[in-house]
Amino acid sequence: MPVITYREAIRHALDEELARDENVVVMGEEVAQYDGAYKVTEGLWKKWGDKRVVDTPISEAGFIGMGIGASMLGVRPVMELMFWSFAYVAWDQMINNAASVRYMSGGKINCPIVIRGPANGGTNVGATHSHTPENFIANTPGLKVICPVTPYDAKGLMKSAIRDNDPVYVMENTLLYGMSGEVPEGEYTIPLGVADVKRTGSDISLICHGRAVLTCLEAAEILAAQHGIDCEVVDLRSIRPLDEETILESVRKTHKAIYVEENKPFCGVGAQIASLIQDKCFDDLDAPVLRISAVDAPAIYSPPLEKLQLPYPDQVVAKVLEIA
Amino acid sequence: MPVITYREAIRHALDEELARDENVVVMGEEVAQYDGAYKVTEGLWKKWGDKRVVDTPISEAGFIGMGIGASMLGVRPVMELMFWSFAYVAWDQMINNAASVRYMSGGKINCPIVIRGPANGGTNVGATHSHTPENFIANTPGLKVICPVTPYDAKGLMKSAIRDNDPVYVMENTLLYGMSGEVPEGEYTIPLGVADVKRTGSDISLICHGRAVLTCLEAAEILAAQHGIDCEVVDLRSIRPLDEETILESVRKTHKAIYVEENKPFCGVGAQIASLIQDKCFDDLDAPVLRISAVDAPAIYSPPLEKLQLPYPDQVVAKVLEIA
Amino acid sequence: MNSVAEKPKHVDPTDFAAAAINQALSRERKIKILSDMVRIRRFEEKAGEYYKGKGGQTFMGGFLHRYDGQESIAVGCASLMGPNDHMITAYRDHAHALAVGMGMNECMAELFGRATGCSKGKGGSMHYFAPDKNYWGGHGIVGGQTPLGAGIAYGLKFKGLTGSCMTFMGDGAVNQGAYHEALNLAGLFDLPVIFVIENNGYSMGTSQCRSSAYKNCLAYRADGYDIVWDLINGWDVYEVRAKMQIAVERAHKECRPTVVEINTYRHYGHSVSDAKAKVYRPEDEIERYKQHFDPINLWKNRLVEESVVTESEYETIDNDAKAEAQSSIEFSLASPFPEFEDITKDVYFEVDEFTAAGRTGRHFFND
Amino acid sequence: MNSVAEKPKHVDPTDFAAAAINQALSRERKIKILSDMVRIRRFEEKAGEYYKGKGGQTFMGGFLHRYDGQESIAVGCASLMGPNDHMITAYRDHAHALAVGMGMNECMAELFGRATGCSKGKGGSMHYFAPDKNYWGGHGIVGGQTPLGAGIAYGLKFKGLTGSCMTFMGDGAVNQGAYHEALNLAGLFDLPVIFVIENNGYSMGTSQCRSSAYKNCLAYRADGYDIVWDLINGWDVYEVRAKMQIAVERAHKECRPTVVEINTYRHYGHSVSDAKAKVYRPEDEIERYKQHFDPINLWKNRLVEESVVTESEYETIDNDAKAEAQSSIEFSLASPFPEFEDITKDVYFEVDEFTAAGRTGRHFFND
Ligand SMILES: Cc1ncc(C[n+]2csc(CCOP(=O)(O)OP(=O)(O)O)c2C)c(N)n1
Ligand SMILES: Cc1ncc(C[n+]2csc(CCOP(=O)(O)OP(=O)(O)O)c2C)c(N)n1
Ligand SMILES: [Mg+2]
Ligand SMILES: [Mg+2]
Repeated sequence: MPVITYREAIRHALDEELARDENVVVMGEEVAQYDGAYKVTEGLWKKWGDKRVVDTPISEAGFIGMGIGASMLGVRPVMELMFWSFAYVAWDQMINNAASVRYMSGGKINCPIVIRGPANGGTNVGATHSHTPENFIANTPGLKVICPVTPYDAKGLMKSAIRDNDPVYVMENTLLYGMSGEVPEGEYTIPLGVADVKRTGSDISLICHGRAVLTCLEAAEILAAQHGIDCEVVDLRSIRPLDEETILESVRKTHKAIYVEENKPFCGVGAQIASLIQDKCFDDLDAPVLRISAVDAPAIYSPPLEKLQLPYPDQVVAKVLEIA
Repeated sequence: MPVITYREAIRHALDEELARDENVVVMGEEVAQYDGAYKVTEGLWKKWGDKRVVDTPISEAGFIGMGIGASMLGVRPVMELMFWSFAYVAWDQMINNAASVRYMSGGKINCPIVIRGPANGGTNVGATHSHTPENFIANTPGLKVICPVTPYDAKGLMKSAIRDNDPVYVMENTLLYGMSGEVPEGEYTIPLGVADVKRTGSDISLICHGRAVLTCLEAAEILAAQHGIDCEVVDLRSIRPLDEETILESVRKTHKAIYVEENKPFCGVGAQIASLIQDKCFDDLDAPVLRISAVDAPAIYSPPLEKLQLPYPDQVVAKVLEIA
Repeated sequence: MNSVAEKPKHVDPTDFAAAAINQALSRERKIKILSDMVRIRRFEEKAGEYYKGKGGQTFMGGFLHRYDGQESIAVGCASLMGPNDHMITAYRDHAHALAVGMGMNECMAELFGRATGCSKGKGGSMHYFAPDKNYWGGHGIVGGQTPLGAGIAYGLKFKGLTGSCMTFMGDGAVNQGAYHEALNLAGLFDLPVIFVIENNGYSMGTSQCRSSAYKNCLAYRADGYDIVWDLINGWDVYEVRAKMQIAVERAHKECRPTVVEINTYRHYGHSVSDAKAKVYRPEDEIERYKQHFDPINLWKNRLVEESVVTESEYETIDNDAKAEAQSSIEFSLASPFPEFEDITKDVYFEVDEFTAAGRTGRHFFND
Repeated sequence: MNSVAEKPKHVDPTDFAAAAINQALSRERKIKILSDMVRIRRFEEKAGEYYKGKGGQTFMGGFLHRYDGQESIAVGCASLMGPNDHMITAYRDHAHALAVGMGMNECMAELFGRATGCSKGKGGSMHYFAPDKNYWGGHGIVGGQTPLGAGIAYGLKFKGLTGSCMTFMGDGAVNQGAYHEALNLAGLFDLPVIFVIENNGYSMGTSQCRSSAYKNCLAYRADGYDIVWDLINGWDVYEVRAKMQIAVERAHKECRPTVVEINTYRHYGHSVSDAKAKVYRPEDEIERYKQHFDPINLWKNRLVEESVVTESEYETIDNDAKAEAQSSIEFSLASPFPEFEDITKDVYFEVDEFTAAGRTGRHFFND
């Protein structure tokens, strides 16, 4: 299978969907002539031209609202946020208009929009540029949110997101853009709402999403090699819709679970999953569901410190050893 | 003790703090000449004049940002959002600027701002006007958020909020404004971060915040009268800072807990508290922590239906009977 | 600063009735404009009556923002719409709905929260929609609909259609950031959008001069974006049509935006629960507008002068409108409420349609 | 539409050196302006050098937005500041910091993420602050600082102080809704704020004409809010000072806002990682600006002409600046990083100060 980067995988998804459906339009700051701030859209403007790949001013509320309006008419905009952190200037459009227009119209209007871009800490860009609002979005009925971690997942999920007739918000990660992985040549999609067991194991379930999946996989290797502990790593991939069954099945097998994520702890995704597990697997659990999140403070700039602010493998190892 | 409404209690808090500190300024849409859309600020403009009670245009990002800027210079703005739902047009100012400026300046700048207004469903104003973002706010380090339910709590917490040197976001409730309760004459404050056991009981802990506290108290009466079940009702009052000890103490006594809130379920406050309890009281629990939230959809308009969308006493009763 | 009463009113010496678009109006269409305005007035009155409740019973919740006094705008604008001309507005949205052809029954039933309402009882007063009639709502967040309007215009252009999107807002809405961003996008991308500021002088209890810093008028801000703007007296249907038609043509022929500001006045409070409607506005101001600038009166008188209708024909129109409004009440009262299960319908297309995507993973988190 | 090279440059026949504010400049202050500009240039160069890393070692993370070419603006503006005049800007904030008197050591150490940095290593390049020097940052969200600037002006007025807040932004930032809202508030509330658009022709890779719909210039949008505006050639310190002084006086004497647009050019890319800086801008455009419109050269030549400095004195100034920059590197390298425990400090005042409020309830949710 060809090995390509996460960035390329997303680009291929966009390119293929641009080809498949003439209503798809890729839009955002610097996505066209500049080829994308993170080069995800490189070459697309050259190939598809002004109509299909569109540069916007720095007006997130305006252009995302515009995309929502256009989507109501059947256009299928795939909007890039240069950083997901900039969503907050467009928050009303994203939370109210995109999420509610179908409901408030009694189902008369759809909003098939995709909003995508990087959402992550770890690049020393400070507090205002390091938000990961997947928990806010998943709290909002009407929205869907996915956080792919491998090139394979990114491409397959992105294509499903673009074909979905509801608003789907896709959280990528600048630290993953350069990472490589196997991606098949031909057409494939991955449905939203299906978790992926990235490593099977029998002793404990490490449940996670986004880049924390890689952290967990590394920790699992250390635990296997040094402690003989066999971890199962469950990557949610999609936060809403959620693959509850895969989570519960894993916990019923291992009887122990830790949620690992790069979001802040209070009301993070881990809170929801811990709440779910203790409810649905109460009698299966040998220990409380533990959680690892980013250290609870705005993202620090200082590079060596920010490394410690986000979950890292040894931290996961230590946490596992507390209960395994 | 005098009996006054929740609305009056807040007004008294504002009035007393306007008198106490000449840097306090009350600001928002229609707060001055119109006396407040919900009459919370009635009479304050007449008493305090143009400088201390200020009407703004419909520019939430602008005037809240302006308030944040002024607060950095030592002004103590108490900003009214006509509805908390309108926070989303000002979300960047509220989440990035207010929450991060102290951190990003290494502690050089404070932001002693209060943002207050009603945050609730139940008044048939539809999906875009019924948001309760206390979970989003509590997720954000640097912010504090409180949800008082009685006139007594509202006044005492509001005064503490205004004196606090960090940004404090206060969620009121239009359905509570007209409710009455005892409030002492003289000066008092209630510290943030202290929960209140609104009813002591031994069989199960109903943990809750906001108007759901009243729902739980009603349910507790029914359960006592009809089922001989003795509920403890723990009102968080303050979501962040959080009074963890009072929650855990209650659960260690009753061994059962249900979280009740009017927020949407996914990553709601209840998720965080359930996660906390199962972690810290794992061996004390006789049953999973259960949760009741709003029915998971945008707020419906239809009045009889919206009643059913929010937690109501019989629903709490039924849930208690599942595990008690 | 000026009080609203003193704000400059654009007085144009032209007789707008002479404009080609008005000359082309048939007798029937003139009467249709009249009867649509009357229907809106009677609908609002009836809604107001039932909003208050009857015999201790209440029928509606939430807000009710009445349009009385502004009818010439929604109806005048709608009368210009061709197959690819669209409309979107804020929460004061009943008039636009009726003007584009939505029925009183579905509109009234929505207020009553019934399953037969235009939004199945889910949207309420602020959220009427009829995409089949090019009507995109009904939006509650002030200014939030303006980028959507630009987006509908974008969609038209993207699909190669010759059309426009009339995007309505109030005088208070111009101070929302979203409107400014939409203006820039409209100017930059050459979008066939028409921003219509329905300037009734007040945003809730705040007069124009207490909420906006401006020069000339609110529409003039468009000049900074190199967008053509105009000022319209809303009392005169002929003027509304004549000047709006220029904007529609600009959208169709040049694919360029326009901002128009239409002076108007609301007879009642901001919403039905606006207790201070007669406090922040002097009573004689309200009376003056009702007596001299009621667009229905003015249009009726004009049509009587033109011998298009007689007073007694007008009576019939009015009676029909009242009867229609009353019958929409009966329709509403006889209609069922949504079921409990309906609360979680119409959230996700894929779930409602039971597609593969809708059946994969958990979408709702009750329990 | 115009490319940036063709955009209208305001040419004023007046000799701005003749303005009273410039006539009043002492020799020392003229030299201080020169040396401040040079210090900024050398600081940015040194930072750029270490940003790339040395011998496989990296020293910084995040972004680095260099100011080379725009120095006359920050320094010219800062040279007008009295005790109650304040500054706030976006992420391209090193120059303003040095211009108001922050030290190179604390600024450089911040880039190195050290505890001795001006924000203790917590803010990084985009987030310098010095409230004691009336400098309020350093803000990363485009346009997000503009309401804050209005708020600082509001605070000055509230406290009865005669002052101003110079609120800087780029040409791309004018399309953020927050700026529009801040403009309206400034006009409506008579705030002593000066919005300074540093127009370097590009927002990242997008030229002014591809991001903004405008007429005349970007500052002209202020007219719609009845706010006075002006256009300034940024290459000339005398012009910057002369025209900005008018705005400062307007703030002080009339308590009214101003919008000024200052034409300028950045020599390097948007940030150090802007690989396309020479693709979206023609190389000869860059060269032309470097050769003919470098504000340091122009000012130096002017001062040589005026016999205020000699070439060799300039050399000394330059060498001093280089030495200062180099020594700030050494300071930074010798400085400690923050401790792990520092991550959760400076979040809440009440917790840091260990007040009663800070000791009540749980504030952090690690574990
Ligand atoms: C963002 C936001 N802020 C505040 C409100 C509350 N609100 C609803 S309507 C209104 C006044 C709007 O006035 P205007 O735009 O003039 O329209 P009109 O009501 O006169 O038609 C306000 C403040 C809101 N819905 N949305
Ligand atoms: C709301 C928001 N959107 C996008 C960005 C990413 N971004 C940072 S700087 C920039 C360009 C700004 O250009 P301009 O305002 O002209 O300032 P300059 O960089 O030229 O000084 C962009 C798009 C951001 N920081 N904030
Ligand atoms: Mg109005
Ligand atoms: Mg620029």
